[in-house]
Amino acid sequence: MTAPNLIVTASPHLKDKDTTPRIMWTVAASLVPVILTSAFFFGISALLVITAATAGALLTERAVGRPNALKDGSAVITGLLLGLSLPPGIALWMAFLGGAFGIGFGKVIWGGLGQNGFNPALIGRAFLQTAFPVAITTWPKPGGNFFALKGDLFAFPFMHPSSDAVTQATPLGLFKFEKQLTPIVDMVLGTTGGSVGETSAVVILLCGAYLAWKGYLNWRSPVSILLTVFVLGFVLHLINPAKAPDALFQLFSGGLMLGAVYMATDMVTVPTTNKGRWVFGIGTGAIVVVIRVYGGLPEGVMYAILIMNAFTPLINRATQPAVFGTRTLKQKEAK
Amino acid sequence: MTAIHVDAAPDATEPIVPGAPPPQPLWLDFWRGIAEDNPVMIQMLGLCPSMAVSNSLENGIGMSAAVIFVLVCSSLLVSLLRKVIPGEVRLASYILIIATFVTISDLVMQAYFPALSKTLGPFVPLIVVNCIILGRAEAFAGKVKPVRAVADAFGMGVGFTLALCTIAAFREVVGNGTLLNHPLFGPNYEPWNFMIMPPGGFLTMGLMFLVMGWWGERQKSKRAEVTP
Amino acid sequence: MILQAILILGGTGLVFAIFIAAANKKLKVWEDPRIDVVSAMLPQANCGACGLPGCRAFAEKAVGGEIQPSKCTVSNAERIGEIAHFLGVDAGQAVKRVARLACAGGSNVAMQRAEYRGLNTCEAATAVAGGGKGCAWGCLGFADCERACTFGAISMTAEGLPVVDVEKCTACNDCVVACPKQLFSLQVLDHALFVQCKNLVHGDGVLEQCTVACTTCGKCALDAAPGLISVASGVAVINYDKIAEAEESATERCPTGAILWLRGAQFARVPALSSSEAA
Amino acid sequence: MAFFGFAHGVHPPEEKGLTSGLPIRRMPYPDELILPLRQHAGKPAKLCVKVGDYVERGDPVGQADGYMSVPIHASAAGTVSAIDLWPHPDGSYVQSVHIKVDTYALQAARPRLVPQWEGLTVEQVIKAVQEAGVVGLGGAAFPTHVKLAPPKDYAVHTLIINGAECEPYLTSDHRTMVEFPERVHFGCRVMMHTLGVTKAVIGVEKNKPDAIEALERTKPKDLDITILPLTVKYPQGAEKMLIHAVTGVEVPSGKLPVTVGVVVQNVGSLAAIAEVFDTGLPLIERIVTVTGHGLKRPANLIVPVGTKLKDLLAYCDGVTPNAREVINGGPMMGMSVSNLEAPVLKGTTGIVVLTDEEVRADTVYPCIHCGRCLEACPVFLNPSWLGDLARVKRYQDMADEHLADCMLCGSCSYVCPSNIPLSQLFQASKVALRRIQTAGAA
Amino acid sequence: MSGHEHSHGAPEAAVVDAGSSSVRLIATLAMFGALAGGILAFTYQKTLPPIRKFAGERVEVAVREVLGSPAKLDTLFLVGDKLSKTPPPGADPLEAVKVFIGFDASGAPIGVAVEEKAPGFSSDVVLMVGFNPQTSALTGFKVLAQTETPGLGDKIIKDSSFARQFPGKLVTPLKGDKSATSDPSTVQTITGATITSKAVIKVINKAVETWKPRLDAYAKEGGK
Amino acid sequence: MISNLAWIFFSTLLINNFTLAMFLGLCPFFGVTRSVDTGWRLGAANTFVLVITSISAWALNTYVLVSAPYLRTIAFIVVIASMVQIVEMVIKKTLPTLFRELGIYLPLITTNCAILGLALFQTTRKYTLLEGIVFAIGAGLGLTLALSLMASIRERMDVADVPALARRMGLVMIIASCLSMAFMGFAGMGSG
Ligand SMILES: Cc1cc2nc3c(=O)[nH]c(=O)nc-3n(C[C@H](O)[C@H](O)[C@H](O)COP(=O)(O)O)c2cc1C
Ligand SMILES: Cc1cc2nc3c(=O)[nH]c(=O)nc-3n(C[C@H](O)[C@H](O)[C@H](O)COP(=O)(O)O)c2cc1C
Ligand SMILES: Cc1cc2nc3c(=O)[nH]c(=O)nc-3n(C[C@H](O)[C@H](O)[C@H](O)COP(=O)(O)O)c2cc1C
Ligand SMILES: Cc1cc2nc3c(=O)[nH]c(=O)nc-3n(C[C@H](O)[C@H](O)[C@H](O)CO)c2cc1C
Ligand code: SF4
Ligand code: SF4
Ligand code: SF4
Ligand code: SF4
Ligand code: FES
Repeated sequence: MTAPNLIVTASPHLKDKDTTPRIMWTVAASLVPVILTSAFFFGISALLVITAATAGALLTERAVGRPNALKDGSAVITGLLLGLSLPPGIALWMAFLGGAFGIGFGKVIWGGLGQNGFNPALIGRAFLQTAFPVAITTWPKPGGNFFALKGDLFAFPFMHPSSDAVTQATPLGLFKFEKQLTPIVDMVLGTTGGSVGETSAVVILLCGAYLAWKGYLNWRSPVSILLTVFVLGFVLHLINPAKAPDALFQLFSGGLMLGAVYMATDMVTVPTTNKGRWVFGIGTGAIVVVIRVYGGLPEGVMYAILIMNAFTPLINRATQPAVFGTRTLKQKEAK
Repeated sequence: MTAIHVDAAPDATEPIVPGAPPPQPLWLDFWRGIAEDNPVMIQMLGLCPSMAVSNSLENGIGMSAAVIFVLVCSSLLVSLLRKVIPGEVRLASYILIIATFVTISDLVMQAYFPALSKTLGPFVPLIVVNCIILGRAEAFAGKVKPVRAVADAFGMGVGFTLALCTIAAFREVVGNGTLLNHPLFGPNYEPWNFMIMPPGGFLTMGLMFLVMGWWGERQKSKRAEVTP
Repeated sequence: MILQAILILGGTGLVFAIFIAAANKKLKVWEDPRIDVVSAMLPQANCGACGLPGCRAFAEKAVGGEIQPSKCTVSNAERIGEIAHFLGVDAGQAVKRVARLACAGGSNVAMQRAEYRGLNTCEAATAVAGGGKGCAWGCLGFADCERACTFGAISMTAEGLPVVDVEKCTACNDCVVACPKQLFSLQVLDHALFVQCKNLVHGDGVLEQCTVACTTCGKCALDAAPGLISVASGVAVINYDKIAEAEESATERCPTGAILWLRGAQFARVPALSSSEAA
Repeated sequence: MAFFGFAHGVHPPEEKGLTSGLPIRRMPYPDELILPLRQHAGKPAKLCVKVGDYVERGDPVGQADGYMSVPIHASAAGTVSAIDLWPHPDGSYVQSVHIKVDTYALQAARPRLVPQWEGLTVEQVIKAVQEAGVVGLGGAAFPTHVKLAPPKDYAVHTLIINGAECEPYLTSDHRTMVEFPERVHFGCRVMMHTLGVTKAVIGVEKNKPDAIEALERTKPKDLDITILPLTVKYPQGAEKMLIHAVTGVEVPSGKLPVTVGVVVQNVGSLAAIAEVFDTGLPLIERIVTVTGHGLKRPANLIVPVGTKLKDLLAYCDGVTPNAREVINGGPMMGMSVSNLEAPVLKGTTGIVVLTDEEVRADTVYPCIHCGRCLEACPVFLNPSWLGDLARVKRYQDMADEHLADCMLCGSCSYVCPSNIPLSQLFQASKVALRRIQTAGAA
Repeated sequence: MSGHEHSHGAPEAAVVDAGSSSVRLIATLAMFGALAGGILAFTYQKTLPPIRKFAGERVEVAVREVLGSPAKLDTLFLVGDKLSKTPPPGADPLEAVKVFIGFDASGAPIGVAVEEKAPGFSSDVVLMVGFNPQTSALTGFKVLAQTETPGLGDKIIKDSSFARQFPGKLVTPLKGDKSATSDPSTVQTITGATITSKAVIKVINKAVETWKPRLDAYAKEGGK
Repeated sequence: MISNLAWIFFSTLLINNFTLAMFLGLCPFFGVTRSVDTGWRLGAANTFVLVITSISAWALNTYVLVSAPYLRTIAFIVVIASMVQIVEMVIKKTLPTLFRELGIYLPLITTNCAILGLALFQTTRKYTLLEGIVFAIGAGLGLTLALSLMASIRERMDVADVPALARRMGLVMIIASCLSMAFMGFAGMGSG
C-alpha cells in the first residue's frame, strides 16, 4: 500500500458549502434587478451614480484595505447600496467621495470586513447628507429620455453643481412640508421622485425574499422593521392624521424597503442573536416613524439604522441566550 | 512586617514632594507641552473646547489666547502659593484661582472683542473646567518653583494652541472654503459642511491621530530596519 | 459693590471650607504617598514577573518593605538603585536569568511527518495531531512565544526556532507560559551547561525524527561529574544543584549537539544561522 | 411517530450509505499489534509484561492503576517483542507493548477469564467489568465500571442508551444494532440490573429505521425498554443533547448526567459488555467503520485492538491516489492522524479517509458576525465572540463566557461561512487556560 | 495597609502631609474667596461700560439696517401692555422690551423695528424686524441670533437673495412658497432650508401681529 | 407642564445630547470608555453630580447671585467642586473598589465641562428648580448613553483587527464621529 502524503487539519473536517464571498457576491447579484428598475425610471443617470459610488468604494478598498479584500465582494455591495441610496442627479464626484468615505472611515479604519460598527454605505451617505445637504435633497423627476442627464452629474470635482434639472419633491417631503399625499400605487410601482433605489418596492421585496430563502439574509430584521412601521404608523395616523400619514404610505415611501431589506440585514452591523434582530428591527422601525412624524427631516431610515447600529453591541450583550445548563444550575442553587 | 532601615536619607535641600516631576532643564519643561506631553494630542485633555470652537481659525485663536492667559497666570499663582495651600482644600483653591482668571478674561473679551465673545459663547467660562489647566496645577505647578511652572504652563498653552489652530484651520478650509474668513478656492467651491459640524470635529481630530499613528508606525519600522 | 462680592465669595468659601474640614476629619483615608512615587518610578509594564499583580502592587509591597526593589526584573539596575535610594533600603541582588529553549529542531534538521493546515499558532497546531511534526516534543515554530514576549526579546530564525536576545530578556516568564510544548524555562545566564532537547524516545531511532535530538547515548553523563547528568528518563537531564561542578568537556563527545556549553545566546552552534542571529 | 430532538445543531451531509448496508466482517490478525498503555480516560494502565514474554489472547499486558483505570489485554497470542514509546493516534508518543502475533497459535477460545454474569452481585459485576477492561465505546473511552457505580447521593432512575450515531460516515453502532440487537438488550439488562434502574431508553436517529425495527423486534418482554426515534441532527448523540431529547431536562452546566438521575451508555458499549460476559474474554476487539471516499473498499470490521492503521487500511485494499487525510473517529469530532503506525484503540469508532478535494479549505475570512454559529451551537454559546476573544488570547474572559461548556462539537466551525476554525480555537484555548491556571497557581 | 504605622517613625514623615489644622484650611479658602471676589468686582466695574456700550450699539446697528439708515431714532418701551417713552421703573433700559421708530431727514416716520423670535430647525431664530405699521409693508429684517445648521439654515444670513425679497412685502400675513412668485405677500423659501425660511416668516408675522395693535393704540393716544 | 418637562428631558437626552451634539464632557467620553461597566458607572456618578449641580446652581442663582451675576462662573465652580470633593471622600471611604476603578476621573468629574455647562445653560435658559433637575437627569442619562454606546463599541473593537495607525485614539475619534453623525437624525425634532 502506498502511504498517502498526509495532511492534518482540525476538526470538524466537514464544512457547510456557504462561504463569505459566496454570500456577498450573491447579494451583490441580487441587486441587479433593483439597479435595472432604477435605470428604467431614471435612465443613464442612475447607472452613472451607482457606478461612481461603487468606483469610490472599490478603489478605496483596493488602495487602503487588506490585500485581496476586493475578492470577498463586500465592497461591491457597499458601493451599489450607496449608489442606490443617492438622488439620481447628484454630482458624480460626490457619489464617488461618498463611496470612498464609507469604505475608508466606515470600514477599513475599523479593521476591514466584519469589524465595522456602522453600515459603511450609510456612513458614506450620512457624510454626504451632512456635507452637501442641498445636493443630496435635490430630487430629479423620474421618466424622460433614457440618456438625459438628471442634474449636473459631471460637475467639476469640489465645485458647486448647478442644479437646473426639473425636480420633484419626494412623497415624504411633499407630505411633510406641503401636506400632500402621493397615491400608494405610484410608490409601489416607483414612479415618484426619490433616490435611485427608492423606485420599486416590489422588486426589492422579491429580491429580499430570494435571499431570505437562500438563508443569506435573516428575515427577522426586515420583517420586524416593516411590522413596527406599519403598526406605529397606523396608530399615529389614527391619533393625528394631519401630522402622520397612513401606515401604507409609511411602508412604501422613502428608502424603507431598501433599508429594511438590504441595510438592516447587513450581518456585520446588526445583532447576531435572533432576539437581538427583533429588538434591532423594532427600534429601527420606531425611530423611522418618530423622525418622519416628529423630526425635522422628512425621512429617517438612514439615521434610524445608524442609531441602531450604535446600539448593536449593547443589544448583543442583552440578548445572549442562557448557556445550556446554566438555567437549571441556577434553579438548583436557588433550592 | 519588617521595618525599613534608613541609611540614605533623601536629599535634604529639596523636600521630596510625592509625585513631583524630576528636575529638568527649563526649556524641556516648555517643550514637553508642545511635543511629547501635548495636552490635546497626547494627554487628551481639554477636548471639549478643541472640538467646540474649532470650526473656524478665528475662534481657535481667540480661545487659545484666553487659555494661555489663564494657564500662565494661574500656574504662576498656584506655584507661588504652593506652600500656603493646605492639601485638603488644594483643588478648591486651585479652582478659585483659575475661575478668577477665567472670569477676568471673559469680561475683557466681552468688553473688547464682543463678536468673538459671542461666537465662543459658554466655552470661555468653561475654560475653568478645562482639564488641562487644573491638570497642570495639580500635577505640576503645585509642586515646583514658579519659573518652572510658568515655563510648563506656557509650553502647554502653546501646545494647546498648535493643536487647536491646526484643527480649526483644517476645518475652516475644508468646511467653509475659507481661512480667517478669506475665500481660498473661489466662489464655486462646494464647502463640506460636514467639517464644521460636530462629526467633522471628531473626524478631524481622528485624522490627526491617524497621522500621528502613521508617523509612529513609520518610526517603529525604521528603527526595526536599523537594528535587524 | 466690591464689598458685596467679597462677602459672597468669601462666605461661600467659608461655608464649604467648613464642610470640607469636617468631612476631612471624618472620612480621610490615609495612604502612603511614597506608593505613588515608587509606582511612577516602576516601568509600568505590569508584566507580573515579580509575582505580583502589577506595578502598583509591587510599589505597595516595596514601600511596606516586603519585597526588594531588585525583584522587578524589568527595571534596569540604575532605576532599581534609585528606588532603593528613595526608600532608603537595600536594593537586593538579582541573578540574571534568561529564557532557554529545550529544542534545537529547526525545519532543517527535524522531520515533518504531515502537512499541517490551519491556524498559524503553536497552540492550535498542538491540538491537531501535534501539528504533524515528526517529534512530538519539539518546537512547532509558529511563534506563540515571540508574540507573547512584550519585551521583543524573541525573534524567529529562518528555520522556525525562537532566539532569545539575552540582553532584552527580563525573565518575565511570559514565553514559558505561552509555549504549548513547554519548551522554555528560565535559566541562570551563567549556567552554561544546557540540554536543548526533550524527545524521550531512546536510542538512535530518534534521529529519524530529528538529527540534533538526544539519543541517550550517555556520553555526556560519563564525561561529567557524577550525578550531574542522567539519561535514564530518555533524555539527558542536568541536576542544577551540582551545576558548580559542570565543565565544558561534558558536551564535547555529544554526537548530535543536544547538550551544549552555552555562552550568551542559544543556537550559536547551529550551523545555519538566521539573518537576525548573524547580525 | 413523534421525534425528539434539541435546539440548534447542524445538518452535515451524512455519507453513511458507503457502509450502512455492509455487514460486519472480521479482520484477520496482523503481524504485529501495538497496545498503548493509555487508551482510556483516566490513569494509564501499569505495565505487567516484559520483552520476550509469551502472552495468550486475553492475557493482561497492563494492570489497572487504581479505580479510574482499566487493564489492557493482549488481543492475540504472541510474543512481547518490544516495549517503547510509540506513536499514538493523538499525535503523542505513548508507552506501548508490541506483540509479535503468533501465526501458528489457534487464537481460540480459552477458559473463561470473565465469570458468567448470572448470579453475580452488583459489586462483582462492576469488578468483572473493570477487569475485562471495558470502556465506553462512544468515543471518549471512559471506564465503564465507574459509570456503573454512581455516587450514592444521586438516585439514578433511567439508563439512556446512545444509538444516535450522529457523526456522518460512521455506521458501527448502526450495524451493531441491526446485527446484534440481542446483545444490546443483554448489555442493557446487565446495566439496568447493576444500576438498579427499571427504565431504559434507547435513542436512535430516525434515519436508521432498520436498527429501530431490529431493536423493537428483539425487545425483551420483562424489561421496560423504550426505543425512541430522534431527529436527525448533529450532535444528537452528544450526551447532554441526548438527555435533553429524551427527558426534556438540561444537565446543569459543569455537572455530570447523574445529577439529573440518568446514565448514558453507547450501544457499542452495551454490546461489548454483552460480548464480554458471553464469551468470557475481555475487551480485545471492537467494531470499526473504515470508510471515506479516499478508501478503496469501505467496510464495517471487527478489529483486534492494537492493529496499526496502516494494516487496517491495507486490509481495505488501501487508499485511492488522491487520499490526503486520515481521521480517527468521525469527520466532525475525529482527529487527523499524522502517523499511520498508530494503532486502533478501544475508543476508535471509525477511520475516515478524505480525498484532496474534501480536505477543509484553507482560506479564512474575518468573522462577519452572521450569527450562524450562534444558531448552530447546541449549548447556546456565542462562538463568534469566543473566537474573537481567543484570537487576542483573552482566555480568562473566555472562561467567564462559559468556554468550559463548549463540548468541541464543531457545529460552529461547520457552519461558519468565513471558515474560521472556531472549535480548534476553543480546544487550544482550553489547553492554554489550563496551562495559565497552573502557572498562576505555581 | 500597614504603611500607615511605620511612616511615623521614618524621616520621610516630613514628606507626608501632617494634616493641616482645620482652622488654617477654612481660613485659606475663605480668604481666597474674598480676594477673588474683590478682584472680580473690580474687573467687572472696569469692563461694564464697554460691555453695555457694545450691547447698545449692536441693537442700534441692526435697527438702522432694517429701517434703511433713518436720520433719527426714537425708542418706546413696553410698560404693562402700553408703549411709553420711559422704561418701566427700575428696569435696565438695555434689557427692557422696546420698539424703535425711525424717521427720515424730513422727520417723517419710516417704520418701526422690533425684536422677535420663533423656533427654527435647531433653536430659536431671533430677528430684528422692520416694518411700516400703517401699511404692514416690510422694510427688512436682520438675524440677531440663530444656531441653525451651517450650509442650510444659516443661508437666511448668507444667502443675500433671500433677504432681498423682503423689503416691500406686505404682511397680510406673509407666506412662503418653494417657487419664485410675484405675489406681494409671498416670499420664496430656500431649498433645503424650508423650515428655517418658514421660521423667519413666522417671526415676521408674529412681530407685526403683536406690535401693530400696540403701535396703533399708541398712535391713537397721540404718541404720549 | 408635564409635556414641557418631557420635552426638556428628551431633547437633552437625544437631540442636544451633551456629548454628541454639544461637545461637553468629552474627556471622560474618550478616557473612561474602555468597558461598558465602568462607562455606565461613571455615567451614573456623573448624573448624580449633575443633579447636585443643578440644585446648587438654582440655589445660588435665586438666593446669592441676584445682585452679582458676574460671579456666576466662580461661585458655581467653587460650590460644585466642594460638593464633589465631599462626595469623593465619602466614596473613597465607603466604596474603595469603585474609587479605584474610576481613579483620577472622580475629581475630574467636577472639572468636567458638562457640569459647569449644565449650570450655565440652566441659568441662561432660566429653568425653574424642577426643570433644572429634569434637565440635569436628561443630560446625565445622555452622557451615560453616550459613554455606554462608546464603551460597548470599543469593547467590540478591542478584539478587532484594527490597523496599527488607528489603534490608539484614531479609531475612537472616528467612532465618535459616526455616533454623532447618527444622532444628527434627531436634529430638528419638534420643529416640523
Ligand atoms: C458516577 C459517574 C462519574 C463520572 N465521572 C466522570 C468524571 O469525573 N469525568 C468525566 O469526564 N466523566 C465522568 N463520567 C462520565 C460522563 O458522564 C461521560 O459519560 C463521559 O465524560 C464521556 O462523555 P462524552 O463521550 O460525551 O465525552 C462519570 C459518569 C458517572 C456515571
Ligand atoms: C459532540 C458529540 C457528539 C457525540 N456523538 C455521539 C454519538 O453519535 N454516538 C455516541 O454513542 N456517542 C456520542 N458522543 C459521546 C456521548 O456524549 C457519550 O459520551 C457517550 O454516549 C457515552 O457512552 P459511552 O461511555 O458508552 O461511550 C458524542 C459526544 C459529543 C461531545
Ligand atoms: C443634518 C441636517 C441639518 C439640517 N438643518 C436644517 C436647518 O438648519 N434648517 C432647515 O431649514 N433645514 C435643515 N435641514 C433640512 C430639513 O430637515 C428639511 O429637509 C428641509 O428643510 C426641507 O427643505 P426642502 O423641502 O426645500 O428640501 C437639515 C437636514 C439635515 C439632514
Ligand atoms: C444581506 C447583506 C446586506 C448587506 N448590506 C450592506 C449595507 O447595507 N451596507 C454595506 O456597506 N454593506 C452591506 N453588506 C456587505 C457587507 O456586509 C458590508 O460591506 C460590511 O459591513 C463590511 O464590513 C451586506 C451584506 C449582506 C450579506
Ligand atoms: S518555542 Fe513553543 S511557542 Fe515558541 S515557536 Fe516553538 S512551539 Fe511555538
Ligand atoms: S517573554 Fe521570555 S524571552 Fe521575553 S522577556 Fe519574558 S522571559 Fe524573556
Ligand atoms: S464547538 Fe463549542 S462553541 Fe462550537 S458549537 Fe460546539 S459547543 Fe458550541
Ligand atoms: S459563523 Fe463565522 S462568520 Fe458567522 S458569526 Fe460565527 S464566526 Fe462569525
Ligand atoms: S475639556 Fe470637557 S471634559 Fe475635559
